[in-house]
Amino acid sequence: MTGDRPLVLVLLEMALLVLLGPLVTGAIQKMKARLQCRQGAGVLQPYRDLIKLLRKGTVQADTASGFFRSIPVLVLAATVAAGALVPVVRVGPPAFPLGDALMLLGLLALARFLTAIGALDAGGAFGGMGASREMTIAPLVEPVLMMVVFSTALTAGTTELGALAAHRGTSWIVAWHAADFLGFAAMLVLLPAETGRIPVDNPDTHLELTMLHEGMLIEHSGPGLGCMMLATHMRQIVTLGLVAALFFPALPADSAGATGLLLGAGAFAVKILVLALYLALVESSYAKLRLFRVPQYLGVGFACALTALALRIL
Amino acid sequence: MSAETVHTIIDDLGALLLFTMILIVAAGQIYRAIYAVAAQSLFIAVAGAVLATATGNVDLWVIAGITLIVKAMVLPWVLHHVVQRMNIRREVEPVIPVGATLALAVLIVVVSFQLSASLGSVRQAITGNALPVGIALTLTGVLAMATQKTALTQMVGLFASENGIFFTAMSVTQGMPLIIEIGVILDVILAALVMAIMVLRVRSTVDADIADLDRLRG
Amino acid sequence: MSETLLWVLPVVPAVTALLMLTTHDRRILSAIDVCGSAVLLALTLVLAREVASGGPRAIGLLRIDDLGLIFLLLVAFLTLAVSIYTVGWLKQALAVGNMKSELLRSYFALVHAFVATMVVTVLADNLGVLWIAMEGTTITSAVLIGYHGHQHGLEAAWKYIIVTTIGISFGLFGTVVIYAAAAAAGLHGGAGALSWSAIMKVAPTLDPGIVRIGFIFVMVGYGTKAGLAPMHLWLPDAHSQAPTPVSALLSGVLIKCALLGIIRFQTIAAAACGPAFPAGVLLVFGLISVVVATPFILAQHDIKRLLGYHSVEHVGIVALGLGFGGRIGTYAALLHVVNHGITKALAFFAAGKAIARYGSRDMRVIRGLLSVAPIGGTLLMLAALSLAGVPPFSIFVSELLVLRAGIGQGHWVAIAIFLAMVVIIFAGLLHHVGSMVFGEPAAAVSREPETWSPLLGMMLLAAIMILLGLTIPASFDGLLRRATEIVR
Amino acid sequence: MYDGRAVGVGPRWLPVALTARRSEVWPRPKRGNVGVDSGLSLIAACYGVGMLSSLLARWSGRLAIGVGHLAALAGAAAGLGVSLVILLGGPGRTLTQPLPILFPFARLSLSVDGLSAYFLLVISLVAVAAAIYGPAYLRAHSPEAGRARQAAQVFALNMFLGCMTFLCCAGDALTFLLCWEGMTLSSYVLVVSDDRDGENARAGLLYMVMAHGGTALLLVAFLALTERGGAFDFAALRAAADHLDSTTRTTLFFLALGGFATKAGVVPLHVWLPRAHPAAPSHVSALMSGVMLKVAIYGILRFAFDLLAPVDGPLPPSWGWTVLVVGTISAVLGVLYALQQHDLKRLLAFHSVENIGIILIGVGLAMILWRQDGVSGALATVALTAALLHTVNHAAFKGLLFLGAGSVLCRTHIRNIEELGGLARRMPWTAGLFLLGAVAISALPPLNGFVSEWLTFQALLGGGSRVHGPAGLVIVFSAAMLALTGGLAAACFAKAFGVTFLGRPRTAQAEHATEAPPSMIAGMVWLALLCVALGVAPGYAIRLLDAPTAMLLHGPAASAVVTARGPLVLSAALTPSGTDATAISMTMMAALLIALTAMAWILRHGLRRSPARAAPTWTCGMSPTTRFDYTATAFAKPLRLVFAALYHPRREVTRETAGTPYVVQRIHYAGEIVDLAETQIYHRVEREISALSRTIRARSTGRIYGYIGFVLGTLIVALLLIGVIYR
Repeated sequence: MTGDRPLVLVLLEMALLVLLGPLVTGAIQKMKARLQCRQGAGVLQPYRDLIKLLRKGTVQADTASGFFRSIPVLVLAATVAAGALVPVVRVGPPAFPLGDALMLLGLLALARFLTAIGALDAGGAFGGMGASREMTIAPLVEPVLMMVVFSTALTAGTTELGALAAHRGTSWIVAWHAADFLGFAAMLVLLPAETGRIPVDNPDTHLELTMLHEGMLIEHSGPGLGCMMLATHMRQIVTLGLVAALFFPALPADSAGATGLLLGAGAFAVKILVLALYLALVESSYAKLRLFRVPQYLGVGFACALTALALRIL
Repeated sequence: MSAETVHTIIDDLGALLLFTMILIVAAGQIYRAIYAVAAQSLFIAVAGAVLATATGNVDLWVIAGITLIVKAMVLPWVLHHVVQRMNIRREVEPVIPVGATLALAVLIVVVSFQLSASLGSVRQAITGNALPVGIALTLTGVLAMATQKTALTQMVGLFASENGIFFTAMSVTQGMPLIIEIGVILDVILAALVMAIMVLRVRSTVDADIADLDRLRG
Repeated sequence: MSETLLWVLPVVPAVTALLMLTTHDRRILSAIDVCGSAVLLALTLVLAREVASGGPRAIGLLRIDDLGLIFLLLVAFLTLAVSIYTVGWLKQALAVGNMKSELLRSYFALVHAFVATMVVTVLADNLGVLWIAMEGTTITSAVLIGYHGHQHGLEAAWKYIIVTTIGISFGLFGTVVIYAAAAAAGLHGGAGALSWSAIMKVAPTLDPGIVRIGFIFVMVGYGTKAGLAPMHLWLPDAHSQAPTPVSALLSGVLIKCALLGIIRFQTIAAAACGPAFPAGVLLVFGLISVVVATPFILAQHDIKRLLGYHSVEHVGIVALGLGFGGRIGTYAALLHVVNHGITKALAFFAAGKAIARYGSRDMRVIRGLLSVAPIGGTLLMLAALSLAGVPPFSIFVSELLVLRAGIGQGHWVAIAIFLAMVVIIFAGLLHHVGSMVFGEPAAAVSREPETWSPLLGMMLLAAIMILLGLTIPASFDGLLRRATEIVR
Repeated sequence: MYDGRAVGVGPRWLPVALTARRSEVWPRPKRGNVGVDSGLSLIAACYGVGMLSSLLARWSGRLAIGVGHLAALAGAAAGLGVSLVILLGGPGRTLTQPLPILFPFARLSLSVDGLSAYFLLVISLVAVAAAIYGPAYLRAHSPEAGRARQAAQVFALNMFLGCMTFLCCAGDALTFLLCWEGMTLSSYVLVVSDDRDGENARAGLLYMVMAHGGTALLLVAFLALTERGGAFDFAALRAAADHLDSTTRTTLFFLALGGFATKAGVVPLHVWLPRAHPAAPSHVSALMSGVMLKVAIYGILRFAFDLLAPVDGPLPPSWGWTVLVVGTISAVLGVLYALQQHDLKRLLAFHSVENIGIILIGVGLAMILWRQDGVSGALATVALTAALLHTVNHAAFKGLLFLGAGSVLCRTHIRNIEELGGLARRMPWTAGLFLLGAVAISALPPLNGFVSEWLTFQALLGGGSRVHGPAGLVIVFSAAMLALTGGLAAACFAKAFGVTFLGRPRTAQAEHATEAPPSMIAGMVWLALLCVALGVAPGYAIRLLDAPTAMLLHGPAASAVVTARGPLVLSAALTPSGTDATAISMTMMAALLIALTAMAWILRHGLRRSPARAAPTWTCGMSPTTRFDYTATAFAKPLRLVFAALYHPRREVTRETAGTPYVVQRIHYAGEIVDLAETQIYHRVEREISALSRTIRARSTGRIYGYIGFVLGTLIVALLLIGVIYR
């Protein structure tokens, strides 16, 4: 099959996501602040944090093993690589196949796994608890995510996101099948969990009661922490991009040329912002759930996803 | 004499044998059992003689003689001697009430007759009621062993059922080949001696009846 | 030549027995013992060659055909193995006072008399002689069982002699009845009238009704002697109380001789009233035996009783093979007779050494055998695995064939029961033996090195056990086939 | 003597045996593959030498171990050679070699076709590692072992390998069964020989008994075919299967499935597995988990697609669905139980249950889709490819993990990971390799576990999109369960690796552990390379799958379907049209990851290179001790609560307080979970049977008149019966 997206474009999209990642976080923070009637920091604040962290020196736990130093690097690499699998400015299969939705989820899982390893390395209670909880939530989230992917892939006949988006490209939200609504609902339930936000996690603190992701980062410092933060931003935007590719089919793929690229980029930005707004709303209107309530919360998503699948197949 | 008379005589003897067997089963005392088995052997010898005269088969005479000597005299004497040697309580203690034993004996007789009745025509080939009587004798002898506790009565029962076999052999087939009969009888004597030795041995070492030992189980 | 061999064969052990009475010296006795057994085996092999080349031979009341030859080989071979084993076993038994030196010669004499009677049983063509010899085995072995002279031994001996005598007197009755049928069918004339071969000639004309009754009597009678359930109750008592070599002979050979008797009558019955009837009877008894043996094996503590119940199970399997019938079934049954004889003898030997070492037959006492007696422990384990039907040991092959015969005949229920029991028994046996072989032994256990002669005897058997598990030599196969033909 | 072709019950093996001339004992190898023929004999010779070398223990146990493992290595190498020759020898390349006639009723023969060769390959790959790893491990782990034990281990190891090899090469039922039991027996010896404590004996007992039960089922299945086919060799069995009616066919399949599933450790027949596998020496555990279970998979494939398959038309639907569902259950339950294990080797053993489940999902799917009308045969090929690929993948990473666990074990003699910790600083090589294996088994890219699971997912999706109705939903649901399994596996290995190798050492043994000897490292490196290669360039491995897939499915070969776009790209078509196939390239992804890692490294270290300052771990200001480390129990606790319904967790907490309940001096916490199958099925059955036996035995009174009564009673009953029957 002919690839609509040359390798260069794919890499560029990846770079674009890396650049925009922190911005999305900043945007969400800003919206939250607004929704909570606060001034809030500027949307560029995450960039400042990153630069500051990358400049700082490193403090490392004396019990940490040799793996510890390489963990942030690997996590970042895995997450960024996942970014290469999301169609941004143009839909359609890549010229040279790289990976599909399963690969994307796999890479995110790899990043999460390595993060947990790093958290356990220093051997403190914070890291351990964070890792334990993260690895408890993750296995419950991933299958539901996959089911949502399946529910769309079954019609498109492929799990390659570009091709999938291209296949759904013509259908706009009015043309949604019932299964799409349910799948999207499931996705909305999952989004906070996958992006580590309230009501599942709280990105703003690593206090014992709420710590999941932040708890795992506690022993990282300086550039290492920077890498981890960047990876977090990246993971967030990748997840949002996944949702966009699955449910908000982009502009028709045939819009080639520079204009098409610009249109695609704009459309992508809009989609991401909408989803970011959703996250901000949820975060500022819900409270963090107890850990053992989370399975029930995710159960809702599971139910939706399963129903979506059923509707798709039956 | 004619075949019918032989048949009738054999049948009558069979009846007598069954009677003695019932005596053995119901014997309250070891001596009675021993005498009963001796009498039984005697009748069998008589039956042998009758058949011998009827068929003119010489072997049957010999067999009858051996039976008379060995089973009607020697073995009872051995048993008697054993009882003397170990001056034990003479009365037989039954495992189950004698009435039940007798009922079983009757049942056995019925079964054996019914069984050979099921044979039908072939019975004519066999002399009269000899087969069912033989079966009944053999089984009842074993019944006597199974329902009485002392070793001596078990030996008596054994000989009684052997008698049943002999009677069948004679009356049904004009006797097995002589050499076989002799071998069988020799075996029986040997077995009797070995058993007697064992009984006395146990009586002398641990003062108990060997048939009461039941330490080996499961 | 071979006709003379026929009557020489029983004479050999008899003469050996008489020779035993001439001396008291243990060494000389053992020497005579081994030599006598060796001679017996040698002559048997000669006879085997003759028969293999020239077909059955008969003289007077004795007759040898391929069927009898299988059992004869088993008798002779196991006798030799037992003799070799006895050398060292005896030394040890005398040391601990298990045997009394003044009674030694009578012991050896009795053993060989016992062997002689068994040989006659195998060679007997005349069913009467068969019965006489069978009773002879009962008497001699009864004395041997009670040989230790203590109360348990005598109890076992008494139970044994009484029950089996009853049994085979039933057998005699059955013989008489069938003889009567033969006579009715016009078979007359002296000693020949009870001859098996003669009866087989007229067998198809016999009256099925009478033959049925006769066969039932024989089945129950000789079945008692063969240890088929539910007439088996004497067996564990006797096999556990006898001196170990005698136990090996009882389990390995004697019950097989009784089986031979049953097989002889089975052929007559099959010819008279169709193969279905005797096969059905054998099948039922076989299944009952396998099922009945199981719980007693599982809940057993006395190792020799355990092995005794195993004999019940395996006799049951042989009966199953005969019951499934067909060429494969019969072939399998005969093969199983040999395999089980050898394996069981090995098992008793190994168990005997363990018992001697730990001074107890209780399997809860025997622990960690492997660390105090590596070779003995290994052999015990091998014997157990073989008994349980694990390849590459001989019993697996015969059980496989039994199973195949059953499937071929479509006895699915029987097969299901059989397999279930085999697996359960396997579990029980491995549990028992495993706990004996592994683990740490008690400190009190004697750690003296193992003596050569028992090991030699055992290794001889183990070698054949494994050999027969890996292959069936062509000559042996031919023997089995011809025997199979005789039975069918 | 007589004509074996006699009618009625006459066994049909007789003519075979009668015509068996001695000249056929050593037949001439067919021209053309002489080398390979001698290869088979070479394998046999090598393992034979290995078995014999146990005799050397008479003089020196060390020597025996060395020579024995060397022979095993040679045998494995020969096995690799043979299998590769067959697999690359073009389609339909098979090699048959009659064996000497051992039994008159069966002709034994070896026959290596694509399927056999592939499993031979898997066996040999792991065997190489085990043989390299073994000697040093045995010396380091049990230096006090007596010579007898060493001899037994060497003998059993070679017998084990030989039996597995020739089981896969068996050309007839009898060879198969003999090797099957030989495999069980030798592995049993290895299990009980490792330590003399009672636990190994008990584990061995359970293993042996269940294996025996399984074999019983296999016996029936094989013999039923043999009876109909008249001979033991597979050709005759196939011919017999052609004439079976559907019910018999299905019955036989389920009998065989029961037998093989017992060996494969499928839930609920798995209870022996987590006991027996850890009990063996670690390199044997690697073989048992990595290879022996696969032999059962081989058996299932051989039975389903080769021996019992109908001449044409699909397999009976009940087969495939059963296998699929059973596989899914095994996968999920296996990983769930593994999650709560704190014995490192037992944890790994439970993961074998999981992975067998994953393989069975692929197999079952292939069974379902095979020859279905309206489904392109390609999809069945994808499913089977996924299963076979996962077979070798699991062999690689599970072998690697067991070897790693073995290194830890032989240095610390501790299997409970709660007592380990901090080993990464002391055994860096082992830690790194173990981490690699952990990533692979968690099905994370870019390693091999991900590839086979990706293929499984594609096959499942394809099945879901073709099979409509509830059935399709089942398929997709099992896909979701597969995803769950992956996530849980990641959690489990984060725990296993983290608690074992990271943090602070919790015991003196862990404190003073040292790196494993180089030869053991070498063994692990071999498997690690395998994992990486299979993960980064799976296309080349898939070429090896052409022979088995084409042979079993009579359809398109694996590489024609999966690597249609060149070896670097995996592609699978979900829709029947196959237009827009999903395609991924592990190689590209690996390259991308490497490049990004390099860039991230520069970002991390390039900007400012100041040496890292070491400081104690942050524990809210308290001086950190090992008590602060998260234990495995704590780590797995949330999931234990989430899945409490399956675990029935039990806990007792005892506090020792000083007078007032507010001053707690010591808290003792003990928690355990139960294996449902074990408690609900096995313990019950065992209790019932033993209780029944004991009561029966207690009934028996040693009264002689009872004995006589039985004899008499039997006779009378028998007489009555025939009196009634033949009236």
